[in-house]
Amino acid sequence: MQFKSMVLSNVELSPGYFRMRMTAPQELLASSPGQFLMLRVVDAIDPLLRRPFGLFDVGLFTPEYAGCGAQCYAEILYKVVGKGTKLLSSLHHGDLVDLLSPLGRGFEIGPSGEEKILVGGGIGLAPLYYLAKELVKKGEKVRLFAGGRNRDDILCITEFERLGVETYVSTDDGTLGDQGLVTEVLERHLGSGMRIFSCGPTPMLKAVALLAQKHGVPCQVSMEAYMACGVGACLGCVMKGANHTDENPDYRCVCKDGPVFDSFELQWS
Amino acid sequence: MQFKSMVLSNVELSPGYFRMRMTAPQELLASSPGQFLMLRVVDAIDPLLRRPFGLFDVGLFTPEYAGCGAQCYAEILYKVVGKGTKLLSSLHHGDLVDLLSPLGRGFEIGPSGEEKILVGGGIGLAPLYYLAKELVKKGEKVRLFAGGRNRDDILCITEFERLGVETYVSTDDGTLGDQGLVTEVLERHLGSGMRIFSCGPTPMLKAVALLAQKHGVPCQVSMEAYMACGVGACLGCVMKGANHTDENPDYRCVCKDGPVFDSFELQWS
Amino acid sequence: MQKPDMSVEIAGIKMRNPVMTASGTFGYGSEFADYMNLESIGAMITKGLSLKPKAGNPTPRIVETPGGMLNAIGLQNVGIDAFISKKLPYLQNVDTPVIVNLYGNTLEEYGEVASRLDGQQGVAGLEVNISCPNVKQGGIVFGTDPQAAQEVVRLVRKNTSKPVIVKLSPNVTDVVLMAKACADAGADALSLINTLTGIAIDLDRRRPVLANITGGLSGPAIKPVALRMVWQVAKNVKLPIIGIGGIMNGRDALEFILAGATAIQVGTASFLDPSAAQRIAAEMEAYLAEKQIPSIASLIGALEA
Amino acid sequence: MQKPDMSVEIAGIKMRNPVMTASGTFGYGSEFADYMNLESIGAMITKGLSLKPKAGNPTPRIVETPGGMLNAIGLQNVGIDAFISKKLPYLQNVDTPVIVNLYGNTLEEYGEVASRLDGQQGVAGLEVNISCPNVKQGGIVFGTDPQAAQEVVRLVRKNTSKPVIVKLSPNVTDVVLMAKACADAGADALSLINTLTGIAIDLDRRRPVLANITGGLSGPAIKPVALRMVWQVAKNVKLPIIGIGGIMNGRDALEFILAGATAIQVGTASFLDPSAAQRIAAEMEAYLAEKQIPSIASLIGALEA
Ligand SMILES: Cc1cc2nc3c(=O)[nH]c(=O)nc-3n(C[C@H](O)[C@H](O)[C@H](O)COP(=O)(O)OP(=O)(O)OC[C@H]3O[C@@H](n4cnc5c(N)ncnc54)[C@H](O)[C@@H]3O)c2cc1C
Ligand SMILES: Cc1cc2nc3c(=O)[nH]c(=O)nc-3n(C[C@H](O)[C@H](O)[C@H](O)COP(=O)(O)OP(=O)(O)OC[C@H]3O[C@@H](n4cnc5c(N)ncnc54)[C@H](O)[C@@H]3O)c2cc1C
Ligand SMILES: Cc1cc2nc3c(=O)[nH]c(=O)nc-3n(C[C@H](O)[C@H](O)[C@H](O)COP(=O)(O)O)c2cc1C
Ligand SMILES: Cc1cc2nc3c(=O)[nH]c(=O)nc-3n(C[C@H](O)[C@H](O)[C@H](O)COP(=O)(O)O)c2cc1C
Ligand code: FES
Ligand code: FES
Repeated sequence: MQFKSMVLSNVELSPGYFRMRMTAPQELLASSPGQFLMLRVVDAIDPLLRRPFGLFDVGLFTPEYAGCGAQCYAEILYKVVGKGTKLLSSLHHGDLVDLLSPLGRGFEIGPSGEEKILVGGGIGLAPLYYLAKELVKKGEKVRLFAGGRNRDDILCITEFERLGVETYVSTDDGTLGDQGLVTEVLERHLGSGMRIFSCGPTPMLKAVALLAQKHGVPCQVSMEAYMACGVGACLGCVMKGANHTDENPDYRCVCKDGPVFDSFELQWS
Repeated sequence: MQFKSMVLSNVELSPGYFRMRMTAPQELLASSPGQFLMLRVVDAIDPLLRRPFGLFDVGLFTPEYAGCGAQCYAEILYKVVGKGTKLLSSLHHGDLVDLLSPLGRGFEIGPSGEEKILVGGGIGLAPLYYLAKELVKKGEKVRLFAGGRNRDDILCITEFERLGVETYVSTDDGTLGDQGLVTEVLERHLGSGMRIFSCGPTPMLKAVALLAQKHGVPCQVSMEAYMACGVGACLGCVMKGANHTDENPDYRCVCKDGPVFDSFELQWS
Repeated sequence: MQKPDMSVEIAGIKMRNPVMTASGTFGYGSEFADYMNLESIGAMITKGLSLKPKAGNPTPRIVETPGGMLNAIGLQNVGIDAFISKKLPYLQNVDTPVIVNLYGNTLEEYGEVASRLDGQQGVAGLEVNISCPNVKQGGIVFGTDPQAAQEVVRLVRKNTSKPVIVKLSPNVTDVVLMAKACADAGADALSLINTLTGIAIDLDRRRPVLANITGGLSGPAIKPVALRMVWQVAKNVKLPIIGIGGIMNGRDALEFILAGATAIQVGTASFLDPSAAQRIAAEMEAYLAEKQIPSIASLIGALEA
Repeated sequence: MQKPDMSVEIAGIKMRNPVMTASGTFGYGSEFADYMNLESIGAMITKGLSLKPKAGNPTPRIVETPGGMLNAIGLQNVGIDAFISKKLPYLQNVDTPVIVNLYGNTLEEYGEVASRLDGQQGVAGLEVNISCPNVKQGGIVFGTDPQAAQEVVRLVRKNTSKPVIVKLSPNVTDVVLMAKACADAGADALSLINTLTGIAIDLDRRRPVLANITGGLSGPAIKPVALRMVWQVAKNVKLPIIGIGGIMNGRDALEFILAGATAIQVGTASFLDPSAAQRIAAEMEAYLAEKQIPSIASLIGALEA
């Protein structure tokens, strides 16, 4: 669905990381965690293309917000890396942006009773908060493994804990939580009866996928790719499926078949 | 001179007409009425080129402004006609713009004692306010003939009157002042011992130039042309000089030889 | 006043308005059904089709550039069999003409794809993409050589009873020469322009951004070049022209009509706004209504130059 | 660490850094003296010079386009006599190499302008603009025909002892073919690209915006095409290359260096920022310093592709 939404807040949580809340139509409540939006920062040609962001949170306003017209909000958590996100970070309450959402295929929550293991690397944490909220609503046991280069890359841990999620933080330089890679911490806790939901840099996702395979734990990964259309039309965002060969091409659109894939759906080489 | 300046105010005076005040370096006090600035609205490629605007006013801050760092301000009066001016109209106090100014050749005030006749068509009024201020400072007798399509095109008359300028307003539809063209009103008052300073649409300037010639009154006109560089380098803004022929080309740069010309310097055909 | 008449006809294909979707930017139509009314536009052109399924290029395949984008999709497509069995049925139920964009890796393939499509219900016409390399002849691009282009057009013409639209490449010294060659070879209409070849560089990694190194430049950046070529061809060739290149809104589209185009295609704009094609058709009509211009036909080639 | 070595040399012209000003966008240098230090850049290239003074085109001559601009100045210039008497003396006192961009309306004129400049003090080299029509031969553009281009280059070569840089047109099917032709004819270096031909249309007035109808497209919009052509020529021709097209900042400039350019030219950017050339030189040096790259020479053609 395409809609205009009004920026309500746009706050810098840690250097270069922002959390933005926007109004959204009721229908967005039907979205599922792992789905994303495509945002048009300015109605101009620079930057030209929309920018994709995962849904960090979607919900109904608490009464005190009721003033602003819409009853529903959407949030994104983003890192300033280039032209578009820099411009995005300059938006104020009241500015309008054009959105496409919900897009793509989200996480499959799986049978209840399992332990739901969320693994986020840096900004990869974004879609996991929406997921955690839904899982907790369903009464699932949820654990979060959050990794980053240093303390500034670790975001919103309190928000997760407020949901009752057990959190494990690690940083490469040890400035917050354990020192080391998130996958090292993860491995210590992996066991049967678990299901992994993971988002972050591709090398991390690959490592997580291998770990999961090794311990026989089902694992979903949320991928990133350069996107133009976001609706499966331009074929710009493809990734090789597990059985892809040049004779029998099996390309998957991250925007439509993903961004969430079962780890074994993809070719990790 | 190239400098960054901070927007102090940007007010809509009548539908589509704005008056914007910006900080400016002390040196701009050395500018003369009729000179202009080139403004870069955004540090992006859309819009790409700078936009030229006449200096509407330049001055020292009255004490109450002293807070804002600079001691000097510059003002422009502009009409929203396209992409650049639309964007300009959205700027707020505190926004920064990049300026080149003072540019070009301004008005020559001429010997004192004459009656100084200012003729402005629509937004062409802009550079005449700065001129009126300087003339009044010198104790000259100043009259303003301001014309426009309708009442909304007539701006800042009170400001001129506050300077002690005698004003004559005319509109095509008679919604303000006399009904008719500014040149009709002007002709009724033209006589010897006068000097005309004129700015507005080219057809009006041509009519004024002819009137002036007819009554033997010296006349300066401030011209407009599409500009890229503003410094005489690109040769994009040229106009044919009075003696221009293709064999003996005599092109004048509006940005450097103008924007103000003696009416007889130009080819009016 | 009454509604302006926006209908146009190209090589017998009747369209309710001059707005078509550009090949490769509108998938197979269904991708945009949630965002716009597919029956509000003049025609749909599908993703470049080849005889066999085509894997396309490795990734990254796209990158943004100033006022435009580069793409090197590599003509990935499902191939003619899957197109006919999986994609065409959906399109047959949409009341809007469907034009199939096709290409070949060899001269022969062009002919085969054309004949395979000839019998097909719901294929209103063919758009022949000649902006691709001939793998048999050291990769010289059909669309940059008049002879090669003529051979392609003649062969396609021989293998179909459907209207043949030839899509020209802008990467040539003399687009009029290419246009005339295609006209002489039996093209019913010409569409232009395809993308300009460019590259983007990742400075820090010291590599091209695109895995394919070069890509095709599209978007607003190329509009002045596209307008120029449409204008040149319209002045020198009698065939109806479909204008393409950087069209973002109704005013852009009408500029192409003035330059001599009978219809236009919306490409990159559909990525910025998935309802762009419908919006542009509406904006064009609104302009005519406002200016009290009774029919779009009166604007075709109406540029005073 | 110590300052990176930014100096480069092209056909014997020693420059303190690779930044040159593009012809027609920097006047005769003096216009920018108030805004930047003319002795902070590698070289200055002056406005296209012809034998006689040239009136140029009627107005409007320029118009903004998406991410770029069109110009149809019509090569207005003061002519060789006035250049030597009025413009050159000022430039002789600036400690920065001056390269004179020249053109002819006929083959012969190229030779005459070149020989008139040959003796001149303070002219470090010639840049030959072949992107203009031959009035004697029905206006075919020298720069789009290998033979015509070769004749021009040979004649200029014969008439000067100064380095000869040939500036290539991008409006060709095969820029490498043109580059080779110019190399064989005796060019010492190649600069590319000149502007892409385009038009802009005033919809409401139903006229071209430019009095000349067509104009040359410059600015960020053309950068991907320019990078592609520089890369193609660098791979196939041994001459030093000067990269031009949409360079707005130091990163853009370094992309051209990676693609194979030994130096670059700043054109349209000088309109947006009259100190662009100086700023870009500084940004390039800062990048090398930050990445601890000792010399710019090590980046020339360092693209991994
Ligand atoms: C499905 C999906 C979900 C995402 N969710 C988030 C999120 O929740 N928070 C967040 O901060 N970022 C997220 N990203 C990454 C985000 O889209 C990019 O950081 C952003 O597009 C960068 O734009 P820019 O203009 O600032 O950077 P630039 O480098 O200037 O962008 C240039 C071009 O490259 C593209 N691009 C650059 N980096 C990426 C990237 N990592 N992935 C995809 N395209 C890229 C841009 O979209 C643009 O087209 C997500 C990406 C995808 C594909
Ligand atoms: C010396 C000079 C002084 C001026 N002073 C004023 C002033 O005080 N107040 C004011 O409102 N306007 C003034 N103008 C006109 C003003 O520059 C244009 O209205 C403005 O550039 C339009 O920009 P845009 O992006 O809104 O319009 P667009 O039409 O989107 O602009 C497209 C391009 O055309 C150029 N352009 C469009 N109209 C004009 C025009 N009338 N003159 C020159 N270039 C134009 C723009 O600069 C831009 O390059 C002056 C022009 C000149 C040459
Ligand atoms: C992602 C993408 C894929 C494209 N695929 C094709 C194709 O398969 N066949 C074709 O003839 N043109 C293809 N094109 C070119 C477009 O149809 C169109 O000619 C070009 O993009 C210029 O129009 P625009 O500026 O409106 O995008 C493609 C363009 C893009 C951006
Ligand atoms: C206003 C203008 C005038 C130009 N005049 C000349 C010229 O006289 N001779 C020439 O060889 N190139 C001329 N050019 C082309 C530029 O030198 C340069 O090749 C082109 O603008 C691309 O670079 P850019 O994108 O950085 O502007 C001119 C360009 C512009 C914008
Ligand atoms: S972004 Fe276009 S297909 Fe995925
Ligand atoms: S605007 Fe460039 S010469 Fe006047």
